[in-house]
Amino acid sequence: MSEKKIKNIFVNGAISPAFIADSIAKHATKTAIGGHSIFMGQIRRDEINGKFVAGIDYTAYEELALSQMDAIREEIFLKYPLNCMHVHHSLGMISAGEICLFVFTSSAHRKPAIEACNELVERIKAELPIWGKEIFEDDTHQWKENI
Amino acid sequence: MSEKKIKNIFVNGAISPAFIADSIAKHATKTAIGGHSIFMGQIRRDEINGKFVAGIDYTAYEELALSQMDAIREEIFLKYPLNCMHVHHSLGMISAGEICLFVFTSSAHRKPAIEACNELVERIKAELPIWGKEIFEDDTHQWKENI
Amino acid sequence: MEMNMKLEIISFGKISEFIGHQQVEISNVTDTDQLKSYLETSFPELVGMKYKLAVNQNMIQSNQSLKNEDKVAIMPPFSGG
Amino acid sequence: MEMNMKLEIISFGKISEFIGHQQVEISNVTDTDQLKSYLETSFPELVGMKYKLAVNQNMIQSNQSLKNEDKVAIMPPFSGG
Repeated sequence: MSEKKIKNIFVNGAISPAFIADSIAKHATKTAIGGHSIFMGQIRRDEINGKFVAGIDYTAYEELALSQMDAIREEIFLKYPLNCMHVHHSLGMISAGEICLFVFTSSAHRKPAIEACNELVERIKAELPIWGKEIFEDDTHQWKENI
Repeated sequence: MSEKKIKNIFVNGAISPAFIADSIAKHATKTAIGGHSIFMGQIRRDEINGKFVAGIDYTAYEELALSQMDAIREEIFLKYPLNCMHVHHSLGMISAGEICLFVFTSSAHRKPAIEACNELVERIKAELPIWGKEIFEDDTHQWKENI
Repeated sequence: MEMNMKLEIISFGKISEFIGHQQVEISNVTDTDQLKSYLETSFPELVGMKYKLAVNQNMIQSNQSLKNEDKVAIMPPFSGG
Repeated sequence: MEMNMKLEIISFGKISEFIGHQQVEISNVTDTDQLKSYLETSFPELVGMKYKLAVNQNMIQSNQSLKNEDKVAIMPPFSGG
């Protein structure tokens, strides 16, 4: 059996633009790459019944989420000729306007990066055991549901 | 008639990760946004007949490209419910590993941002009068063609 | 013959607001369908909710037998991303 | 009757390697199809190449008449992005 290290996609708190810039900059030495596709999820200050969302508090079944993500990663690498794939998801309280999801794919030509990125976002939302609790500005809450 | 300022998409030289981070950070106050989609084109160090590409020297028919881009921008804003759209393209010599195209779209929900970003990339490549001269490491060159 | 089984129960999302992390010792439960009935009797808030189980970190798609010391997660619909 | 027309010619990409920015004064050319023939005679490298014209910053899709002082761009296939 191969020894496999499961990658941790979780970060505590919001994903900063500086972190994203650093991740992009690291690819400058990978000169076989011709196209990068990025998706970022940002917390909306939605108004629901007259109350505004202050942020979302994310929790996850971390061990299961990481093994699910590992299987998804393998399937995506088999399906698309990618050079790189990076996924980061926030845990804890993320305020409106902050970034909670960062998906980053790279390939020699643009199409595989774009298609893999889209598929990853769909699968992350549908298949990873992560839950978002919308915290309103008056400290009440409701649980988010992906539809 | 409305007074319209045509946006300049052209930047001299490569697009830096710091510029991209700054562009992302500026959206933190736009709390109606839920999803951002980014495409970045990066110069490949392709090997062609035993010679390696050192970089691509971009030129454009700038006035025409900007008016074409302006029309594309209007069409995309009519077609998709976007909050933001940003396009930047390099001119001049861009070295292998550097970023020459940055397309950035944002919307309340993910799908419009993703679809608009993809459509923008296709249209930029097909419709904007921009030319890339591939410069090899031995200073010879060949003109790139989008296929 | 009465069968006794010890299970560890964990829960997430809105279900964690009424089912806490706990060890249960139950009888006459040998598979996940029976466990669901047991849970819905013990925690009536579950009735009518959509939820999935994972046993020892494997998502359960159809009925599956349980064994002593299994760790069962009760999960409402996911909302990551 | 002979018609004389002054045109400004600009070119891009690989075409700029053999057609420089220039003013031309030509006769018996009144539309873009005739201009293409004139260009392909003057610059035989153009023959067999794919290229498009723009007149006064408008892309030309089908034959169009020309007038004195028009600015014509000769453009090989685009390769931005």
